Amino acid sequence: MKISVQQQAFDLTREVEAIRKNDKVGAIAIFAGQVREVAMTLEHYPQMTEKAIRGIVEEASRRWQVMDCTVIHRHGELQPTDPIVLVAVASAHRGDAFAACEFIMDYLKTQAPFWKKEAGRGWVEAKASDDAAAERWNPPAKGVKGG
Amino acid sequence: MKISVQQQAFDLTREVEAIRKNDKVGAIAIFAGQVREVAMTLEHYPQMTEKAIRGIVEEASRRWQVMDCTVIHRHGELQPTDPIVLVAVASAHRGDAFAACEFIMDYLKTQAPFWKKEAGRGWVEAKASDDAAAERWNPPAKGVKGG
Amino acid sequence: MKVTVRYFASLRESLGKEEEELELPPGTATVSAVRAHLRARGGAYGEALAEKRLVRSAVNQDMVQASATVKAGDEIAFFPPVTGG
Amino acid sequence: MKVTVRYFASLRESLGKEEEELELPPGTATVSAVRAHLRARGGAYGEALAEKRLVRSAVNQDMVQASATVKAGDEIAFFPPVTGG
Repeated sequence: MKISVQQQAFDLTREVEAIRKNDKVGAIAIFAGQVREVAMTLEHYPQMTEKAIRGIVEEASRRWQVMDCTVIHRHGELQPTDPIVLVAVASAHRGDAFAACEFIMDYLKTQAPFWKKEAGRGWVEAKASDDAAAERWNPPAKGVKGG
Repeated sequence: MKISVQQQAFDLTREVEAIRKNDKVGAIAIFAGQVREVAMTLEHYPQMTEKAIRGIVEEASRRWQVMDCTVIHRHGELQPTDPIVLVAVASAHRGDAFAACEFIMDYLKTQAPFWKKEAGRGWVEAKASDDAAAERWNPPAKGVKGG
Repeated sequence: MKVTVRYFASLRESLGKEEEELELPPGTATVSAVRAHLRARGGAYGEALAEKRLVRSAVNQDMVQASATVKAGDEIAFFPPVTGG
Repeated sequence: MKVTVRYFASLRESLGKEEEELELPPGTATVSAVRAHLRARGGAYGEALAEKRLVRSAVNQDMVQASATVKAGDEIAFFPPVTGG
Protein backbone atom coordinates (compact mmCIF):
# COMPACT_ATOMS: atom_id res chain seq x y z
CA MET A 1 0.00 0.00 0.00
CA LYS A 2 1.31 3.42 -0.95
CA ILE A 3 -0.26 6.66 0.23
CA SER A 4 1.22 9.97 -0.78
CA VAL A 5 0.07 13.54 -0.30
CA GLN A 6 2.25 15.67 -2.49
CA GLN A 7 2.51 18.85 -4.53
CA GLN A 8 4.23 17.38 -7.55
CA ALA A 9 2.67 15.52 -10.45
CA PHE A 10 2.87 11.74 -10.75
CA ASP A 11 3.24 9.26 -13.58
CA LEU A 12 0.20 7.06 -14.09
CA THR A 13 2.00 4.20 -15.83
CA ARG A 14 4.71 4.02 -13.19
CA GLU A 15 2.21 3.97 -10.35
CA VAL A 16 0.16 1.23 -11.97
CA GLU A 17 3.23 -0.83 -12.88
CA ALA A 18 4.21 -0.81 -9.21
CA ILE A 19 1.03 -2.61 -8.12
CA ARG A 20 0.36 -4.97 -11.02
CA LYS A 21 3.55 -7.04 -11.27
CA ASN A 22 2.08 -10.00 -9.45
CA ASP A 23 0.60 -12.87 -11.43
CA LYS A 24 -2.23 -13.27 -8.92
CA VAL A 25 -3.49 -9.82 -9.97
CA GLY A 26 -6.12 -9.97 -12.71
CA ALA A 27 -7.80 -6.60 -12.34
CA ILE A 28 -6.69 -3.04 -11.66
CA ALA A 29 -9.36 -0.38 -11.17
CA ILE A 30 -8.09 3.15 -11.34
CA PHE A 31 -9.64 6.52 -10.70
CA ALA A 32 -7.97 9.72 -11.82
CA GLY A 33 -9.50 13.04 -10.81
CA GLN A 34 -8.47 16.32 -12.34
CA VAL A 35 -9.17 20.05 -12.12
CA ARG A 36 -12.11 21.24 -14.21
CA GLU A 37 -12.14 24.67 -15.84
CA VAL A 38 -10.97 26.83 -12.93
CA ALA A 39 -7.52 26.96 -11.30
CA MET A 40 -7.58 26.11 -7.61
CA THR A 41 -5.56 25.81 -4.45
CA LEU A 42 -5.89 22.68 -2.40
CA GLU A 43 -5.33 23.05 1.32
CA HIS A 44 -4.96 20.04 3.59
CA TYR A 45 -4.27 19.08 7.21
CA PRO A 46 -0.83 17.53 6.88
CA GLN A 47 -0.65 15.34 9.98
CA MET A 48 -4.17 14.05 9.45
CA THR A 49 -4.39 13.51 5.71
CA GLU A 50 -2.32 10.35 5.28
CA LYS A 51 -3.77 8.88 8.45
CA ALA A 52 -7.32 9.44 7.18
CA ILE A 53 -6.55 7.94 3.77
CA ARG A 54 -4.80 4.97 5.37
CA GLY A 55 -7.90 4.31 7.45
CA ILE A 56 -10.10 4.40 4.35
CA VAL A 57 -7.86 1.99 2.45
CA GLU A 58 -7.74 -0.37 5.42
CA GLU A 59 -11.53 -0.37 5.61
CA ALA A 60 -11.71 -1.12 1.87
CA SER A 61 -9.27 -3.98 2.39
CA ARG A 62 -11.52 -5.47 5.06
CA ARG A 63 -14.50 -5.35 2.75
CA TRP A 64 -12.93 -6.55 -0.51
CA GLN A 65 -9.91 -8.45 -1.72
CA VAL A 66 -7.30 -5.73 -2.21
CA MET A 67 -3.92 -7.12 -3.24
CA ASP A 68 -2.27 -3.72 -3.50
CA CYS A 69 -3.40 -0.12 -3.55
CA THR A 70 -1.94 3.30 -4.29
CA VAL A 71 -3.54 6.60 -3.38
CA ILE A 72 -1.91 9.88 -4.37
CA HIS A 73 -3.55 13.20 -3.58
CA ARG A 74 -2.01 16.50 -4.57
CA HIS A 75 -2.19 19.81 -2.73
CA GLY A 76 -1.13 23.35 -3.54
CA GLU A 77 -1.91 25.30 -6.69
CA LEU A 78 -3.37 23.39 -9.60
CA GLN A 79 -4.45 24.42 -13.09
CA PRO A 80 -7.35 23.14 -15.22
CA THR A 81 -6.72 19.52 -16.35
CA ASP A 82 -4.01 19.05 -13.71
CA PRO A 83 -4.41 15.67 -12.03
CA ILE A 84 -5.58 15.96 -8.39
CA VAL A 85 -6.05 12.43 -7.19
CA LEU A 86 -5.15 8.89 -8.19
CA VAL A 87 -6.65 5.77 -6.64
CA ALA A 88 -5.44 2.45 -8.07
CA VAL A 89 -6.56 -0.90 -6.67
CA ALA A 90 -5.17 -4.28 -7.72
CA SER A 91 -7.18 -7.42 -7.08
CA ALA A 92 -7.70 -10.89 -8.48
CA HIS A 93 -11.13 -9.97 -9.83
CA ARG A 94 -12.75 -6.88 -11.24
CA GLY A 95 -15.70 -6.77 -8.86
CA ASP A 96 -13.41 -6.29 -5.86
CA ALA A 97 -11.16 -3.83 -7.70
CA PHE A 98 -14.05 -1.61 -8.84
CA ALA A 99 -15.87 -1.66 -5.50
CA ALA A 100 -12.77 -0.90 -3.44
CA CYS A 101 -11.68 1.89 -5.81
CA GLU A 102 -15.10 3.57 -5.78
CA PHE A 103 -15.44 3.12 -2.01
CA ILE A 104 -12.04 4.76 -1.43
CA MET A 105 -13.00 7.71 -3.65
CA ASP A 106 -16.38 8.16 -1.97
CA TYR A 107 -14.84 8.15 1.49
CA LEU A 108 -11.93 10.31 0.47
CA LYS A 109 -14.46 12.91 -0.70
CA THR A 110 -16.14 13.07 2.71
CA GLN A 111 -13.45 11.99 5.20
CA ALA A 112 -10.05 13.19 4.02
CA PRO A 113 -9.15 16.72 5.13
CA PHE A 114 -8.72 18.57 1.84
CA TRP A 115 -10.35 21.86 0.88
CA LYS A 116 -10.53 23.39 -2.58
CA LYS A 117 -10.45 27.11 -3.16
CA GLU A 118 -11.16 28.16 -6.73
CA ALA A 119 -9.36 31.15 -8.20
CA GLY A 120 -11.76 34.11 -8.23
CA ARG A 121 -14.61 32.07 -6.78
CA GLY A 122 -13.59 31.16 -3.25
CA TRP A 123 -14.03 27.96 -1.28
CA VAL A 124 -15.82 25.07 -2.92
CA GLU A 125 -18.95 23.98 -1.03
CA ALA A 126 -19.26 20.36 0.00
CA LYS A 127 -21.95 18.48 -1.91
CA ALA A 128 -24.82 16.56 -0.39
CA SER A 129 -24.41 14.09 -3.26
CA ASP A 130 -20.95 13.21 -1.92
CA ASP A 131 -22.37 12.42 1.51
CA ALA A 132 -25.02 10.28 -0.16
CA ALA A 133 -22.37 8.47 -2.21
CA ALA A 134 -20.42 7.57 0.93
CA GLU A 135 -23.58 6.64 2.84
CA ARG A 136 -24.60 3.97 0.35
CA TRP A 137 -21.67 1.78 1.49
CA ASN A 138 -23.31 1.41 4.92
CA PRO A 139 -23.96 -1.31 5.85
CA PRO A 140 -21.02 -3.05 4.12
CA ALA A 141 -21.87 -3.96 0.54
CA LYS A 142 -22.39 -7.63 -0.16
CA GLY A 143 -22.49 -9.64 -3.35
CA VAL A 144 -19.11 -8.79 -4.78
CA LYS A 145 -19.00 -10.52 -8.09
CA GLY A 146 -16.20 -12.56 -9.60
CA GLY A 147 -14.48 -12.20 -12.91
CA MET B 1 -14.07 7.25 -28.91
CA LYS B 2 -11.26 4.85 -29.69
CA ILE B 3 -11.74 1.12 -30.01
CA SER B 4 -8.82 -1.10 -30.86
CA VAL B 5 -8.42 -4.86 -31.02
CA GLN B 6 -4.74 -5.54 -31.33
CA GLN B 7 -1.92 -7.96 -30.60
CA GLN B 8 0.62 -5.44 -29.40
CA ALA B 9 0.92 -3.90 -25.96
CA PHE B 10 -0.27 -0.37 -25.23
CA ASP B 11 0.90 2.49 -23.04
CA LEU B 12 -1.48 3.34 -20.24
CA THR B 13 -0.33 6.94 -19.74
CA ARG B 14 -0.56 7.73 -23.44
CA GLU B 15 -4.06 6.29 -23.74
CA VAL B 16 -5.31 8.22 -20.72
CA GLU B 17 -3.62 11.46 -21.82
CA ALA B 18 -5.54 11.21 -25.08
CA ILE B 19 -8.94 11.37 -23.39
CA ARG B 20 -8.31 13.70 -20.46
CA LYS B 21 -7.01 16.90 -22.13
CA ASN B 22 -10.34 18.67 -21.92
CA ASP B 23 -11.04 21.00 -19.04
CA LYS B 24 -14.65 19.82 -18.81
CA VAL B 25 -13.32 16.38 -17.77
CA GLY B 26 -13.10 15.94 -14.01
CA ALA B 27 -13.04 12.17 -13.68
CA ILE B 28 -11.41 9.30 -15.51
CA ALA B 29 -12.30 5.76 -14.49
CA ILE B 30 -9.99 3.10 -15.85
CA PHE B 31 -10.02 -0.66 -15.81
CA ALA B 32 -6.96 -2.68 -16.70
CA GLY B 33 -7.26 -6.45 -16.94
CA GLN B 34 -4.28 -8.75 -17.12
CA VAL B 35 -3.37 -12.42 -17.43
CA ARG B 36 -3.27 -14.30 -14.15
CA GLU B 37 -0.80 -17.15 -13.55
CA VAL B 38 -1.22 -19.11 -16.79
CA ALA B 39 -0.18 -18.13 -20.31
CA MET B 40 -3.07 -18.00 -22.75
CA THR B 41 -4.12 -17.46 -26.32
CA LEU B 42 -6.99 -15.11 -27.01
CA GLU B 43 -9.04 -15.86 -30.10
CA HIS B 44 -11.56 -13.37 -31.45
CA TYR B 45 -14.00 -12.85 -34.32
CA PRO B 46 -12.30 -10.01 -36.17
CA GLN B 47 -15.19 -8.49 -38.12
CA MET B 48 -17.49 -8.66 -35.12
CA THR B 49 -15.27 -7.62 -32.23
CA GLU B 50 -14.97 -3.88 -32.81
CA LYS B 51 -18.62 -3.66 -33.79
CA ALA B 52 -19.70 -5.37 -30.58
CA ILE B 53 -17.48 -3.15 -28.42
CA ARG B 54 -18.70 -0.05 -30.24
CA GLY B 55 -22.29 -1.03 -29.50
CA ILE B 56 -21.48 -1.49 -25.81
CA VAL B 57 -19.75 1.91 -25.58
CA GLU B 58 -22.66 3.57 -27.37
CA GLU B 59 -25.11 2.02 -24.91
CA ALA B 60 -22.97 3.25 -22.00
CA SER B 61 -22.97 6.74 -23.55
CA ARG B 62 -26.77 6.72 -23.65
CA ARG B 63 -26.95 5.81 -19.98
CA TRP B 64 -24.24 8.06 -18.56
CA GLN B 65 -22.32 11.19 -19.45
CA VAL B 66 -19.31 9.87 -21.36
CA MET B 67 -17.09 12.65 -22.69
CA ASP B 68 -14.55 10.29 -24.22
CA CYS B 69 -13.77 6.61 -24.03
CA THR B 70 -11.01 4.23 -25.07
CA VAL B 71 -11.29 0.47 -25.20
CA ILE B 72 -8.30 -1.66 -26.15
CA HIS B 73 -8.51 -5.44 -26.17
CA ARG B 74 -5.58 -7.64 -27.07
CA HIS B 75 -5.63 -11.00 -28.83
CA GLY B 76 -3.03 -13.63 -29.58
CA GLU B 77 -0.55 -15.16 -27.15
CA LEU B 78 -0.22 -13.53 -23.76
CA GLN B 79 1.93 -14.31 -20.73
CA PRO B 80 1.10 -13.96 -17.01
CA THR B 81 0.82 -10.26 -16.01
CA ASP B 82 0.47 -9.20 -19.67
CA PRO B 83 -2.28 -6.58 -20.01
CA ILE B 84 -5.37 -7.93 -21.82
CA VAL B 85 -7.88 -5.14 -21.75
CA LEU B 86 -8.07 -1.43 -21.06
CA VAL B 87 -11.29 0.53 -20.61
CA ALA B 88 -10.90 4.24 -19.86
CA VAL B 89 -13.88 6.58 -19.52
CA ALA B 90 -13.66 10.35 -19.14
CA SER B 91 -16.59 12.26 -17.71
CA ALA B 92 -17.33 15.42 -15.76
CA HIS B 93 -18.14 13.45 -12.60
CA ARG B 94 -16.93 10.27 -11.03
CA GLY B 95 -20.32 8.59 -10.72
CA ASP B 96 -20.76 8.55 -14.49
CA ALA B 97 -17.16 7.55 -15.15
CA PHE B 98 -17.25 4.59 -12.74
CA ALA B 99 -20.66 3.34 -13.85
CA ALA B 100 -19.87 3.55 -17.57
CA CYS B 101 -16.49 1.87 -17.09
CA GLU B 102 -17.91 -1.01 -15.08
CA PHE B 103 -20.87 -1.39 -17.43
CA ILE B 104 -18.55 -1.61 -20.44
CA MET B 105 -16.43 -4.27 -18.71
CA ASP B 106 -19.46 -6.32 -17.66
CA TYR B 107 -20.90 -6.27 -21.17
CA LEU B 108 -17.57 -6.89 -22.80
CA LYS B 109 -17.27 -10.05 -20.68
CA THR B 110 -20.56 -11.44 -21.97
CA GLN B 111 -21.05 -9.81 -25.40
CA ALA B 112 -17.70 -9.32 -27.09
CA PRO B 113 -16.51 -12.34 -29.10
CA PHE B 114 -13.25 -13.27 -27.38
CA TRP B 115 -12.27 -16.71 -26.15
CA LYS B 116 -9.41 -17.59 -23.84
CA LYS B 117 -7.46 -20.82 -24.13
CA GLU B 118 -5.04 -21.44 -21.29
CA ALA B 119 -1.74 -23.16 -21.98
CA GLY B 120 -2.00 -26.79 -20.82
CA ARG B 121 -5.57 -26.33 -19.56
CA GLY B 122 -7.71 -25.69 -22.59
CA TRP B 123 -10.60 -23.33 -23.16
CA VAL B 124 -11.73 -21.16 -20.28
CA GLU B 125 -15.35 -21.75 -19.27
CA ALA B 126 -17.68 -18.77 -19.18
CA LYS B 127 -18.76 -17.84 -15.66
CA ALA B 128 -22.33 -17.52 -14.43
CA SER B 129 -21.08 -14.63 -12.27
CA ASP B 130 -20.25 -12.69 -15.43
CA ASP B 131 -23.78 -13.13 -16.75
CA ALA B 132 -25.10 -11.96 -13.39
CA ALA B 133 -22.82 -8.93 -13.44
CA ALA B 134 -24.13 -7.88 -16.86
CA GLU B 135 -27.73 -8.63 -15.88
CA ARG B 136 -27.72 -6.20 -12.96
CA TRP B 137 -27.62 -3.25 -15.41
CA ASN B 138 -31.11 -4.19 -16.64
CA PRO B 139 -33.23 -2.15 -16.39
CA PRO B 140 -30.95 0.87 -16.87
CA ALA B 141 -29.36 1.91 -13.59
CA LYS B 142 -30.68 5.09 -12.05
CA GLY B 143 -29.31 7.40 -9.41
CA VAL B 144 -25.96 8.23 -10.89
CA LYS B 145 -24.36 10.45 -8.34
CA GLY B 146 -22.44 13.67 -8.86
CA GLY B 147 -19.00 14.63 -7.75
CA MET C 1 -30.47 -20.36 -50.09
CA LYS C 2 -26.76 -19.95 -49.49
CA VAL C 3 -25.18 -18.72 -46.26
CA THR C 4 -21.72 -18.69 -44.76
CA VAL C 5 -21.24 -20.41 -41.42
CA ARG C 6 -18.29 -19.66 -39.15
CA TYR C 7 -17.08 -21.46 -36.04
CA PHE C 8 -14.90 -20.17 -33.23
CA ALA C 9 -12.88 -21.41 -30.28
CA SER C 10 -13.78 -24.92 -29.01
CA LEU C 11 -16.43 -25.29 -31.74
CA ARG C 12 -13.89 -24.54 -34.44
CA GLU C 13 -11.54 -27.12 -32.91
CA SER C 14 -14.21 -29.81 -32.49
CA LEU C 15 -15.35 -29.43 -36.09
CA GLY C 16 -11.84 -28.96 -37.47
CA LYS C 17 -13.25 -26.13 -39.56
CA GLU C 18 -13.32 -22.34 -39.42
CA GLU C 19 -15.89 -21.64 -42.06
CA GLU C 20 -18.09 -23.25 -44.67
CA GLU C 21 -20.54 -22.29 -47.39
CA LEU C 22 -23.91 -23.87 -46.81
CA GLU C 23 -26.93 -24.45 -49.06
CA LEU C 24 -29.86 -24.42 -46.64
CA PRO C 25 -32.90 -26.59 -47.33
CA PRO C 26 -36.13 -24.63 -47.89
CA GLY C 27 -37.78 -23.51 -44.66
CA THR C 28 -34.53 -23.20 -42.71
CA ALA C 29 -35.31 -19.66 -41.67
CA THR C 30 -33.88 -19.21 -38.18
CA VAL C 31 -30.56 -19.61 -36.43
CA SER C 32 -31.89 -22.53 -34.43
CA ALA C 33 -33.06 -24.20 -37.64
CA VAL C 34 -29.58 -23.80 -39.12
CA ARG C 35 -28.11 -25.28 -35.98
CA ALA C 36 -30.54 -28.22 -36.14
CA HIS C 37 -29.68 -28.74 -39.81
CA LEU C 38 -25.97 -28.91 -38.98
CA ARG C 39 -26.57 -31.10 -35.92
CA ALA C 40 -28.40 -33.58 -38.11
CA ARG C 41 -25.10 -34.33 -39.83
CA GLY C 42 -24.20 -36.27 -36.70
CA GLY C 43 -20.61 -37.04 -35.69
CA ALA C 44 -18.62 -34.01 -34.50
CA TYR C 45 -21.51 -31.74 -35.54
CA GLY C 46 -24.07 -33.74 -33.57
CA GLU C 47 -21.81 -33.51 -30.55
CA ALA C 48 -20.64 -29.89 -30.77
CA LEU C 49 -24.09 -28.51 -31.58
CA ALA C 50 -26.06 -30.85 -29.28
CA GLU C 51 -29.11 -29.19 -27.77
CA LYS C 52 -27.74 -29.49 -24.25
CA ARG C 53 -24.66 -27.44 -25.19
CA LEU C 54 -24.51 -23.70 -24.61
CA VAL C 55 -23.85 -22.33 -28.07
CA ARG C 56 -24.06 -18.62 -28.85
CA SER C 57 -24.69 -17.29 -32.30
CA ALA C 58 -24.27 -14.18 -34.39
CA VAL C 59 -25.80 -13.14 -37.70
CA ASN C 60 -23.76 -10.70 -39.74
CA GLN C 61 -21.53 -9.99 -36.75
CA ASP C 62 -24.33 -9.19 -34.33
CA MET C 63 -24.98 -11.47 -31.39
CA VAL C 64 -28.54 -12.84 -31.74
CA GLN C 65 -31.06 -15.14 -30.06
CA ALA C 66 -31.62 -18.60 -31.54
CA SER C 67 -34.99 -17.40 -32.86
CA ALA C 68 -33.36 -14.76 -35.11
CA THR C 69 -34.16 -15.09 -38.80
CA VAL C 70 -31.56 -15.77 -41.48
CA LYS C 71 -31.62 -14.84 -45.14
CA ALA C 72 -29.56 -15.61 -48.22
CA GLY C 73 -26.02 -14.30 -48.04
CA ASP C 74 -25.93 -14.03 -44.26
CA GLU C 75 -22.85 -14.84 -42.25
CA ILE C 76 -23.94 -17.04 -39.36
CA ALA C 77 -21.49 -17.77 -36.56
CA PHE C 78 -21.64 -20.39 -33.80
CA PHE C 79 -19.38 -20.23 -30.78
CA PRO C 80 -19.23 -21.02 -27.07
CA PRO C 81 -20.09 -18.35 -24.49
CA VAL C 82 -17.44 -15.64 -24.71
CA THR C 83 -14.62 -15.33 -22.18
CA GLY C 84 -12.77 -12.11 -23.00
CA GLY C 85 -12.12 -9.11 -20.83
CA MET D 1 -6.50 22.00 30.93
CA LYS D 2 -4.49 23.01 27.91
CA VAL D 3 -5.24 21.99 24.33
CA THR D 4 -4.14 23.09 20.89
CA VAL D 5 -6.84 24.24 18.47
CA ARG D 6 -6.31 24.35 14.72
CA TYR D 7 -8.43 25.91 11.97
CA PHE D 8 -8.49 25.14 8.29
CA ALA D 9 -9.78 26.55 5.01
CA SER D 10 -12.60 29.14 5.32
CA LEU D 11 -12.50 28.89 9.13
CA ARG D 12 -8.80 29.68 9.18
CA GLU D 13 -9.44 32.66 6.91
CA SER D 14 -12.43 33.96 8.90
CA LEU D 15 -10.52 33.78 12.17
CA GLY D 16 -7.25 34.98 10.67
CA LYS D 17 -5.54 32.25 12.63
CA GLU D 18 -4.17 28.76 11.95
CA GLU D 19 -3.64 27.59 15.46
CA GLU D 20 -3.84 28.61 19.09
CA GLU D 21 -3.08 27.22 22.52
CA LEU D 22 -6.16 27.24 24.71
CA GLU D 23 -6.66 26.91 28.47
CA LEU D 24 -10.08 25.31 28.74
CA PRO D 25 -12.31 26.19 31.70
CA PRO D 26 -13.14 23.23 33.99
CA GLY D 27 -15.90 21.03 32.66
CA THR D 28 -15.14 21.70 28.99
CA ALA D 29 -14.94 18.03 28.21
CA THR D 30 -16.26 17.59 24.66
CA VAL D 31 -15.59 18.97 21.21
CA SER D 32 -18.95 20.73 21.19
CA ALA D 33 -18.13 22.33 24.57
CA VAL D 34 -14.82 23.59 23.14
CA ARG D 35 -16.69 24.97 20.16
CA ALA D 36 -19.23 26.71 22.44
CA HIS D 37 -16.39 28.12 24.51
CA LEU D 38 -14.78 29.63 21.41
CA ARG D 39 -18.10 30.82 20.02
CA ALA D 40 -18.72 32.73 23.26
CA ARG D 41 -15.81 34.99 22.33
CA GLY D 42 -18.19 36.56 19.82
CA GLY D 43 -17.01 38.49 16.76
CA ALA D 44 -15.43 36.33 14.05
CA TYR D 45 -15.56 33.33 16.41
CA GLY D 46 -19.26 33.79 17.10
CA GLU D 47 -19.88 33.96 13.38
CA ALA D 48 -17.56 31.20 12.12
CA LEU D 49 -18.56 28.72 14.83
CA ALA D 50 -22.27 29.65 14.95
CA GLU D 51 -24.50 26.68 15.70
CA LYS D 52 -26.18 26.88 12.31
CA ARG D 53 -22.85 26.41 10.53
CA LEU D 54 -21.66 23.00 9.37
CA VAL D 55 -18.34 22.63 11.15
CA ARG D 56 -16.45 19.34 11.21
CA SER D 57 -13.94 18.50 13.87
CA ALA D 58 -11.01 16.21 14.54
CA VAL D 59 -9.25 15.24 17.76
CA ASN D 60 -5.63 14.19 17.40
CA GLN D 61 -6.05 13.93 13.62
CA ASP D 62 -9.09 11.68 13.70
CA MET D 63 -12.43 12.98 12.44
CA VAL D 64 -14.90 12.84 15.36
CA GLN D 65 -18.47 13.63 16.31
CA ALA D 66 -19.20 16.78 18.31
CA SER D 67 -19.85 14.60 21.35
CA ALA D 68 -16.27 13.27 21.38
CA THR D 69 -14.38 13.86 24.60
CA VAL D 70 -11.24 15.97 24.83
CA LYS D 71 -8.41 15.75 27.30
CA ALA D 72 -5.34 17.78 28.21
CA GLY D 73 -2.77 17.99 25.43
CA ASP D 74 -5.20 17.11 22.64
CA GLU D 75 -5.01 18.73 19.23
CA ILE D 76 -8.54 19.78 18.31
CA ALA D 77 -9.26 20.93 14.78
CA PHE D 78 -12.28 22.77 13.36
CA PHE D 79 -12.92 22.98 9.63
CA PRO D 80 -15.70 23.11 7.03
CA PRO D 81 -16.91 19.91 5.34
CA VAL D 82 -14.06 18.56 3.22
CA THR D 83 -13.95 18.99 -0.56
CA GLY D 84 -10.96 16.98 -1.79
CA GLY D 85 -10.85 14.15 -4.29
